[in-house]
Amino acid sequence: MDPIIATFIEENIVPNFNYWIYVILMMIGLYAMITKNNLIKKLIGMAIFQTAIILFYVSVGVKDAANIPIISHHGSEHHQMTDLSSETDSTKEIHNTIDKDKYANPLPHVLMLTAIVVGVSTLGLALAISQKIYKSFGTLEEDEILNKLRPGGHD
Amino acid sequence: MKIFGLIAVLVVGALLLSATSDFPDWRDKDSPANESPVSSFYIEKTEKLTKVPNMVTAVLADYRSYDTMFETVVIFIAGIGIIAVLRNFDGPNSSSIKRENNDEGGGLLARFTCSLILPFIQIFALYVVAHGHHSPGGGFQGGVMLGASYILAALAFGLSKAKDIFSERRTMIFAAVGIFIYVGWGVLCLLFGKEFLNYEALDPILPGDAKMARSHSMLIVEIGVAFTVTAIMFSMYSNLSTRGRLSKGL
Amino acid sequence: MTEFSFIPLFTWIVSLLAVPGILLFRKRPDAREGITFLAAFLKLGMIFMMLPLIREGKILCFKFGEILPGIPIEFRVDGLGMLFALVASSLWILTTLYSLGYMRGLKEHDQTRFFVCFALSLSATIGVAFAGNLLTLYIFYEILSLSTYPLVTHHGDKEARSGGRTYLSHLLGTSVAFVLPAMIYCYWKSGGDLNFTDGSLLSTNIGSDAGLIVLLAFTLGFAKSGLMPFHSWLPNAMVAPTPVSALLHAVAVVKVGVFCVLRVFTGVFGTDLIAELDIAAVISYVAAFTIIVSSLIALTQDNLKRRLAFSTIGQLAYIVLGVSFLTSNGVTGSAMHIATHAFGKITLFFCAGAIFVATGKKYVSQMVGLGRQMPVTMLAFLFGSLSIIGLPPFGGAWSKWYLFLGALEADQLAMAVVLIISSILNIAYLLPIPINAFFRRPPQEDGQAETIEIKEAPMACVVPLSITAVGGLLLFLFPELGFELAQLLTKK
Amino acid sequence: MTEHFPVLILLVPLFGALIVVLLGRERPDQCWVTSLISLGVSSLISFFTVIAVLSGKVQTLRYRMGGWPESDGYEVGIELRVDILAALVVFAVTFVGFVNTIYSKTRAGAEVRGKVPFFYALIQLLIVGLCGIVMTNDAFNLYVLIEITSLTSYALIAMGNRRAALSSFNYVIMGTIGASFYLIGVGYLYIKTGTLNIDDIRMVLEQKNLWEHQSIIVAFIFIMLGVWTKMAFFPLHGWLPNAYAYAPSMTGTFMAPLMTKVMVYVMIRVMVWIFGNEFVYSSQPMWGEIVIWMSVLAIVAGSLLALARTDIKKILTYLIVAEVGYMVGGSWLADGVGQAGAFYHILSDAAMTFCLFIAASIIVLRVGDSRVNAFDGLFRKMPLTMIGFTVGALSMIGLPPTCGFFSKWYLISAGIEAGHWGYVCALIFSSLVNAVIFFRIFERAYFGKISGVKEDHFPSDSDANPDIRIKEVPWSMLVPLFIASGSVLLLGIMNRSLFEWIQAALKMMNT
Repeated sequence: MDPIIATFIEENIVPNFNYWIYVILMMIGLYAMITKNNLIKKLIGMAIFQTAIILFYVSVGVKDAANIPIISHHGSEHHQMTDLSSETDSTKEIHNTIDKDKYANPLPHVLMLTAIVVGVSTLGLALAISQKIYKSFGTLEEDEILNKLRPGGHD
Repeated sequence: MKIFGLIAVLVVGALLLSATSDFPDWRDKDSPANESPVSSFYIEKTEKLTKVPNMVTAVLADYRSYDTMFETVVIFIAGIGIIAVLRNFDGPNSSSIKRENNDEGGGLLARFTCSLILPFIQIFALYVVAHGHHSPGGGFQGGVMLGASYILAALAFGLSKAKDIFSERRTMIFAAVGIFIYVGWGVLCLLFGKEFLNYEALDPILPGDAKMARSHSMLIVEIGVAFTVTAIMFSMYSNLSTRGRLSKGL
Repeated sequence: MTEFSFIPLFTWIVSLLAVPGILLFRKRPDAREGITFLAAFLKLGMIFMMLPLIREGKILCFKFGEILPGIPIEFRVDGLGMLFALVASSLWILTTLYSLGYMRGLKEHDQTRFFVCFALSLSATIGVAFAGNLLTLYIFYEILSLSTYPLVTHHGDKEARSGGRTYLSHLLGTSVAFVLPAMIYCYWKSGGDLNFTDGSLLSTNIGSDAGLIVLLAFTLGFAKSGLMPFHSWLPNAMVAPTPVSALLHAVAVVKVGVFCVLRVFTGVFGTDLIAELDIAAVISYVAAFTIIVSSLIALTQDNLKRRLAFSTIGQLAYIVLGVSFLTSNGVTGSAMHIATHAFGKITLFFCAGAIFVATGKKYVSQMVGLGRQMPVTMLAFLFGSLSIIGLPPFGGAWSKWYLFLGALEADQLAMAVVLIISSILNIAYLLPIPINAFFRRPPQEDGQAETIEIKEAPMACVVPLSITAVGGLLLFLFPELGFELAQLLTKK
Repeated sequence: MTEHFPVLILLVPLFGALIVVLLGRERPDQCWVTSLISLGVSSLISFFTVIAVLSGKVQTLRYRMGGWPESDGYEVGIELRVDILAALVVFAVTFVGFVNTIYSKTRAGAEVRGKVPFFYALIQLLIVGLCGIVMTNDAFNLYVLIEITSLTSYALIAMGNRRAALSSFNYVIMGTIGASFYLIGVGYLYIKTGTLNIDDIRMVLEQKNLWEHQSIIVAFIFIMLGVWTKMAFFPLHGWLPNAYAYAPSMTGTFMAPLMTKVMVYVMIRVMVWIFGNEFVYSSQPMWGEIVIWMSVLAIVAGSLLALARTDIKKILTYLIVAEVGYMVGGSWLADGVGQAGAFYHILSDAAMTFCLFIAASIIVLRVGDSRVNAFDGLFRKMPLTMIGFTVGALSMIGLPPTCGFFSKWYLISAGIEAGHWGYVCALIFSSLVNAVIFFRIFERAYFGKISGVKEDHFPSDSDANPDIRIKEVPWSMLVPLFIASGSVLLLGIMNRSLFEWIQAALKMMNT
């Protein structure tokens, strides 16, 4: 392989491959939304598009060697960890300190929970609208619909 | 048009990728997002301040509960929006239209299996709702499961049967009541003299101390969410699957 | 000097208050016209109340509400405004009388609307005359355009509609396209001020190029002045009933146009600044071109009102030309010309209307020999023509004289020549009408007896036109008031 | 009590929507009353909020949801922030909502028969969303609220005829792209700053001096693209005209004046609060130039497209596209007069669009034809409606003393100050085109043939023909029209103080 490309991949894509994947997915979705003729295909594109963004956000919150952001009550794992890391602290604080590197960033998860809900709602509503379109035009192909509108000119 | 779209998409993609060059590496625990005081606060202080070990739930239902309230409203909007778009109340014979789908549900095997597993699904869903602050879960997840159980029932026993249990009217009431619980709980905090959704205000009427009040309130709020989500999920399914021609009115 | 007073406001508002009255009595024409008269006389009375104060060199001022930062709606009565208001409101009375005869004589429709719009236009005219800053001026200018539109299109037929379209598109279009940005530019350049108070609003920090553009934008933008590229609204507006043409398109509207130009020259720029920037020549050329070309066009028009309209365009350009000399004589001549031309031209229009009411004739070629049938009217027409041409003993002589002096003073010989040529052209297109009327016999129609009876228009028409004709004469004999007011403008 | 106003403004219509849904089926007639009351209360509260914010005691109302204090200088919860700008826009939104509800009294039953409760629920939720957008100080919360307004408006538009459904679908696609672009932009900001609170984002950007970073620039571009899509800025305007023209009339009358304007507000807010004037105007001088020329294009194209239409609602919708160009161009000219002028135009454009849309809807309803021909002789048939229409139209053209004149004044002076003559010319061009459009209509309305009466012969005003006069609509539509046209004039008269407040608030934001 060409060394330039190889270094490019090495330096840009590999450490940030999550971003590359999300951008590519997003482009697929966006392309479908813009160019597809069938309304349902557009909606599929929309779903891909929104999912790509969700992927992006979630990948932001990932940390090396971190767990899900739920503080575990079982086992004394994290207490031991903090005992070791902050020996000089007073005992009271030791009991309460939580090593933040042990847990993934919770905020993106929350945000994406919202985004998922929004996505579902949009999709549902859009499906309803396309059903209404199908009911009144008898087709879901955009060009056919436009053709049907043209000769009458009014509606 | 296609070329045009392709160019636009490529430009967008290139722009987005160009920005990744100065992004922190993936999984970097010292990235600004991960080490920012906000997320550290969530991780380190949540349990102390709210007695809830599941930070996601705490952030969702307490720190950013205002967001979540609107999230529930979004679901609600989708539910009534679908009805508003699809339903044709003044159609020529809206009430007399015969259901065109073969609404007999699945075969014997499907019915039998479903009648076996549905209770478990529902109990599990309730558990997910109720145990949201300690383990993965919460109102949305549980609500979706509960909604799915009704959808499964509709698939197995026919929509009309499912509707007998969970009629359109009832779904709307459930959905509205869910939000009512959520917002009402927030307003209750107002009435107790603190900010909207400041659960600490409810300490006098809830067991435990002010921090426990937050924990309890989260549960209540999540129940509200679950109500709405359950109802709307089922309503979405029943409306979309019948193209808005539900024979039994609201 | 400047004195706060409510009289300008009352003067302005009295014709506005007439509107509900007119509407109230729409079912009773006599009461309706009574209200118009009442308002007109009140207005004139109040102007006379202010007159002595103004002659002492005082400036009456009334302002309310700051509508933009630093700019209130401001009335400010100075000599020029007084002169204009005096002319407009005194002629309003006569025109009301005249329209009474004209409208009833022709049994016109929608007379209420007519009188309402007339009163509104008069208010707007007074508003312009008393405007104390550019924004107030602009607002009333636009109101005038809008309120005269229903008058121009009064007949509502196709011709009237197309005339109205030209009318509005020219007047509104130019004011929005040119005046508004120029005004905002001034506002910005002067640091948030648009008042006319002292000589120059703009200071010398405006460049010569920018100054020229702004000046041109103002001069052409106030298209009511009828300067050449944007003149065609005026002939087209002649579809209006004659009283409208008479008061509005010989006096109020067009004079508002030149009045605005005068204000821009004296109030916004100041003649000194214009002289310093050396940008008046372009305006002179435009005006001179307008004078000659419009006179030539007037020669070819057979429709009397259209001929008068083109004559008006030329005469208005005199005023602009006079200002652009930047000499005190020129400015005095211009200010005087506002008054003298008003009296002359309104007479001519009244005559044209009277002829139409009495005989239904609109074209110059039909009016041969009309003098025996309508001697009073045609005599008035002669008076008016002479005043417009600028021959003694009529008022027009004074203003032309000063304009001529101004041209010489400014060393603009070419412009003096233009004035002479145009006077000759004036003679050529105006005088043949009364001469033919008096000295030639009407073309004989078969089997018609030669007996011609005197058949004048209704008295309500004849009286005003006689008064204005005599007024032209009086302006020659007693011009002092006009001079005094005009010179208030030039002396600092 | 004052400190709770921001949240009360939202909660009242929210409860209103729930009550409407719960009670709606049994008593559809109560829906109107319920939403009238809830929006009335809400607009009353927002009016008091305006007063409270102006009164000097509170310049900026901050409201921490859930009472979470800041930690280490960062907000951990969601915060509402109401300054005079937000208060004014919120008041505009709730008030238009309230007045529009009056208008919908008879129309809702006729146009969305059987779905009246849903209509009222959705429109109240839309108002909740719009107010929330204006008041929130959290970038992600803004996204959620944008989606609330989007979803409600998809549904509201799609409740119309089949053309409406089709345009609503296009709106779904464009709206989702726009909102998602905004979300991407916020995501990029979050990656670099680690916070979502708008003030904190600004603070981190300043502290770490991130202005030069490519990701921040891209974030800015995407937020702008997203917002532009939602506000129908010219090349992205495709969804708007059909959506607003074919929606049920009382939906159009509400959405046309507000949706685009609120997004313009969001744009100004993002520009001023998150990124700051220095970044927007100075760091990349090319941007301003490009955007202003785009807005010039938007103004010219919007005006010409409007000129080419014969359908009154289409004309108005294309004029909205042009007006959006005004505001985008104005706010990009420079800080100071341009921004404040654009902001003042938000209010004045809302008022005049509202006025024109109500008048047009009334006319289309009465005449049964939305083409311009329908205006023939309307000054005699429906004088009151036409007076309202005239006020709105004069404001569109920009004649004093309507508010359209003053906003144009500020925008043009901003253009002159910035030396951007292309923008000035575009504004004037659009005024002229508007004049042509509306005077064409006036002429028809004024002279046009009334059926059965020959041209050139009107009945004189003394003998009013009884059957041409019966066409005026009921009070429930005329009152809103007059409130709208009255506010067009009121905004014009009050322009100076409004403008000063706006300038002061913008200055405060920048320091």
